[in-house]
Amino acid sequence: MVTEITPELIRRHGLTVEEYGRIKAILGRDPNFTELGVFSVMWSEHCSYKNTRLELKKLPTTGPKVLVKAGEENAGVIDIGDGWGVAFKMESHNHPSAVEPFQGAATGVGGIIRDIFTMGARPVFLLDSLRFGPIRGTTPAAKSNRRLFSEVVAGIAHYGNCVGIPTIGGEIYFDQSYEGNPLVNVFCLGILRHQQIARGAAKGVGNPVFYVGSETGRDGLAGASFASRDLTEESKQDRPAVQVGDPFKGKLLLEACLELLASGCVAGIQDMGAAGLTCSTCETASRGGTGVEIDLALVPQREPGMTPYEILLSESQERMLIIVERGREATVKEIFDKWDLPYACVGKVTDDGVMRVLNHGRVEVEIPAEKLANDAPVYEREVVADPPVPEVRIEDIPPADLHESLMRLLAEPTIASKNWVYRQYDHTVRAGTVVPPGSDAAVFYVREADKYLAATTDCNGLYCKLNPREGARIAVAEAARNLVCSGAKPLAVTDNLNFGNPYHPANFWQLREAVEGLAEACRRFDTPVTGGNVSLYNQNPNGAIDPTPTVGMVGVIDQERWITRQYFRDASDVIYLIGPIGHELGASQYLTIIHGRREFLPPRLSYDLELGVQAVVLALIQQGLVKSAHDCSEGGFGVAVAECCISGERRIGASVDFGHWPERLDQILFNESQSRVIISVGAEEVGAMETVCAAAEIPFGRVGEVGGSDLIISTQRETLRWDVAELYQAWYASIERAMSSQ
Amino acid sequence: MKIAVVQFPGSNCDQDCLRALTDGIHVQAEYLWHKETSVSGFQAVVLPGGFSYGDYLRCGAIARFSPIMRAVVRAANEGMPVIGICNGFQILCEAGLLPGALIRNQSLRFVCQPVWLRVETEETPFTAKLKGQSVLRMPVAHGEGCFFTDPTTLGSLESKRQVVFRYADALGKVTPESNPNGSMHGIAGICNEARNVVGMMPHPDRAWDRKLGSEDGKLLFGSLVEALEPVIFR
Amino acid sequence: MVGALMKVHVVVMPKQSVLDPQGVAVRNALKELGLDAVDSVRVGKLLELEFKTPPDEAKLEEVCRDLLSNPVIEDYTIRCP
Amino acid sequence: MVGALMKVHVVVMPKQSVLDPQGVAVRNALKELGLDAVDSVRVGKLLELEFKTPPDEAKLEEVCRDLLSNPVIEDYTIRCP
Ligand SMILES: Nc1ncnc2c1ncn2[C@@H]1O[C@H](COP(=O)(O)OP(=O)(O)O)[C@@H](O)[C@H]1O
Ligand SMILES: [Mg+2]
Repeated sequence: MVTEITPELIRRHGLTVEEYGRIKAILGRDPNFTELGVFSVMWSEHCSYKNTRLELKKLPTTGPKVLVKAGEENAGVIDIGDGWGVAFKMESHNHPSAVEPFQGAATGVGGIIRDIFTMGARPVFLLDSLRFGPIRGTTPAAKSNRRLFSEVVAGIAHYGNCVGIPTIGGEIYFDQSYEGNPLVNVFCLGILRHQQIARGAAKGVGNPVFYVGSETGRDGLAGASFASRDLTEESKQDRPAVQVGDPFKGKLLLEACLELLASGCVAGIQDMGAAGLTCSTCETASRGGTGVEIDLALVPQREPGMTPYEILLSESQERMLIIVERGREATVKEIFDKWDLPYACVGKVTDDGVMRVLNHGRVEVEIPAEKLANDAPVYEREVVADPPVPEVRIEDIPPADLHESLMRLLAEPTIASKNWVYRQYDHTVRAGTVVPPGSDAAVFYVREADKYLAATTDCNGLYCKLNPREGARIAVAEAARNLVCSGAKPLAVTDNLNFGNPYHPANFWQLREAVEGLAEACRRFDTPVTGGNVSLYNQNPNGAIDPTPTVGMVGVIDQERWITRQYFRDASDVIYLIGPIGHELGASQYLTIIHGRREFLPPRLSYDLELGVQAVVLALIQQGLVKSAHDCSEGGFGVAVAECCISGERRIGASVDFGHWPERLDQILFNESQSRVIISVGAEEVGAMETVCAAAEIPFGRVGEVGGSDLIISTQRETLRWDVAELYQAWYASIERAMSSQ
Repeated sequence: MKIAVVQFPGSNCDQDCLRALTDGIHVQAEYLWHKETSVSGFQAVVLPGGFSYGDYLRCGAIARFSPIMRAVVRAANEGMPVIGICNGFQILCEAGLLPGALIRNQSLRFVCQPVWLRVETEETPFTAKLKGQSVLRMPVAHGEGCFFTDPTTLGSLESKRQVVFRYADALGKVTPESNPNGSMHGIAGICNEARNVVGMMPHPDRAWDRKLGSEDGKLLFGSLVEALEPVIFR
Repeated sequence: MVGALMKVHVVVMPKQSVLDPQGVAVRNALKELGLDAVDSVRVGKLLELEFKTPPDEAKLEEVCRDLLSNPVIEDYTIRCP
Repeated sequence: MVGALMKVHVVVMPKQSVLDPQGVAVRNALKELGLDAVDSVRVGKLLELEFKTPPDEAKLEEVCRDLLSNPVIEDYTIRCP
């Protein structure tokens, strides 16, 4: 049957009249129904980046250590020395997770893992960066946030644990702005030898094209275009667009593909993610400067009677497209039989640059591959700047009870211990986790390469809401600071841009500001962007989410003895604050939680100060002078020093004295000024340590001593005292308490 | 001497187990594919952790029928030392080589954390080297690790001293708080009557390197090697 | 203690069009074990609810839809055995 | 393609003696949602097997006993819907 192409049908495919005109120009004729579907997914925001491409161009993607650039392939690759490289990337599954949190999050993990082994790398660890609405309280909203939260975490655990890749870190914020539109960003890193880098290009005219992995079903139809629209009541009707993952198949596919790549018979390989068979065929052809011809009748199918349209647009999980060196077909058979996985030769590489899809020999689709993949329209979106945000005036903030304030801040789910989450993730499989979740950055020992890697994800959405450019800069700075505190030298970045509807000029202004902030900071910290992902249309009835340009950063630690943790270790160690005492309270957790004011100008970043502080901390660590290092972030010095006391296996007290410091104590304790690190130093090292800092001309101060069972903070005006055991209880079990409330 | 590490589809601690043996205690070890039908050439068998066959239906239920398991059961009945770790323990129970079953954690959540283990018997090839009552440190990581069996079986497990490990605190005291999954009697590992087959939920394969925070796993595998030594001279 | 309790069975099955990896694994295992005649297997949940007094029909439907099943990927049926 | 397939249902329930935390959790959630009359809940499995040709009775019993259920913790019943 022939479906007639009506303006209505074009609209329902999310294509504008102009875009349709462009399609006709490319084809020199009207597209048929199946071709229309193909264009609609390839030209959706998710696959074509039509609204963000011009912005992404601003990100620095090159550097001496960059082996594969962002955008070239499924994920970038960075040199870590001795012939080893790492491939890493972050991807979002926000919309699927909003509609079906367990499967949405699970398939998000499956997808990013495939992106990494598609590069020829063996995935070695995962991180997850999550955002939800508030989970405390008895309101229906809080209940549904709890459900989303626990299902998302269970879904990530379901896939990651089963595949046997440890989830060793991440971050979680709970905030109004993510109500009903949670963010689920998953990061995966893989390891490979330089010569093992695999390409997603259809090379070698005449080479056979293989389909491997799960059979194609009707699941996830047009998820790509689904992820490119506002989340509305109707999208509940889009539910069939959510696909079900099979981590068991995912694990077999991973092992089989790595074995096949090692056999040297692979000319090109591409995962089937968004837009499935469509995206993988036309992208491999366009990367290879070739054409690809496949026959859908040969595609393994789960359900009878699927139409060409359905097969091409299906987003069934655990599938790959592999271009095999002619004559090596037997190897594919041997390996995929061994792993009991379906596979089929579905076509061949051609020389005419056309993506040609047959069905039982009859031509269904005939589109110039390169144009389909790269000639999506590119839009310059209109922007309108937010009005400038005022500076907070401390006089307007009534001093709060500081004893209670610290307890409440530590119990705030955004700040509280995340053990309820990471204990559900297998974070010790692969026997390489040296610093498990719970310190500034996770540290993983890659045995095959004999390398220590540190990784973290960071982004404060509220900072970005109140000043997107500054917020993005700070995300990069904090990520780098977290790595440095663990003893690592920052290497490179992957980012995940989570924003609202790009057709709202205010949203697009946030995106542009944030990308320019990211770009600038990545240059200053010398950490090129290896890739990432854009998720737009993150809206709920109250409008767009806080802009959230999540930064994932990876670093290397050259020597085991440099590995540093955040918590205090021994009594009578001396506590130093590296960096200023700070004063900026705007957008702080103290104002948000204790004073109920989510407003004012967020902290500002000084590159020179930040780079100076990081250089000193790293130098001190490398000279073996540091027993612990923890940066000040949400909740400022007060929360950070408390965490130093309670986040280790053995809890220990500390006494801190700010002497005659003029500012109000709440401002001293809870300001969130950047570029600050709390370190502890053995008494015998004090001399050496102070010499290094003085030489660096970085502000630093001796603020106290480790020991006892209380945390004591005093100025010459007042003295505060907390029982460390109480601080621990407030902080450690807070999320557990929230989740066990009905 | 050569030790087999069985690979089922969905095993994901196979590499960790192999490394624990080859890099950890420097003995010869090789993978044994689930489609193989014999264990000849090996002096002991390790069933590693993971999600064999996706753990669909029940953990270990499908793996138990894979070709290699017939050979493992035969060898075990002839006295070959066999250890099942985590999913391997579940498979041994499903295969009837060990009594009882491992059911969903009481918390209904997957649990990954370090635990302390009290060693309850030295009379197995895997614990011979361990001083009685000494506590070991290693991680657990499972969703179905709650050991369950009927009262009679439980009684005979205790009276025949077939309980090999119990969850305990750092001082070796068995407390409810130190039990991560609700196992009966805090059971973390057991052996068969002949004492050559041991199953345990915790992961010695993740505790054989100072970097990982504990080397206690080496003691287990080390015991095995000593127990096997005579085999070579035979 | 009141007399006989009232039993209700709620059966929750994966939707036909939705992938059921568990069912596939079980089918393959059954074939391995020699039940060659088996064509397809789907694995679902059976919840056995016992009530002291007959539950409110509408309420029951509601919890089946909102709690016991996941309408995105599952269908439920209520049976009184 | 042969005609109608033959359906067999295998129900696998946890033994009464086995603690069923999931059942308890569901019960509490049901009470939460206002189904106060609920007394107890047990969560089991329903396997829907489809056969091309009627399966061998004895064989079917065998696989139910050995594969589909674990006698230590579960009971099974075979039903022809
Ligand atoms: N925010 C971003 N920053 C840098 N590169 C990006 C970003 N978003 C997407 N990219 C790059 O664009 C390419 C296509 O992105 P994506 O569609 O997410 O890849 P995939 O199709 O493998 O999921 C990838 O190479 C990705 O790294
Ligand atoms: Mg930090």
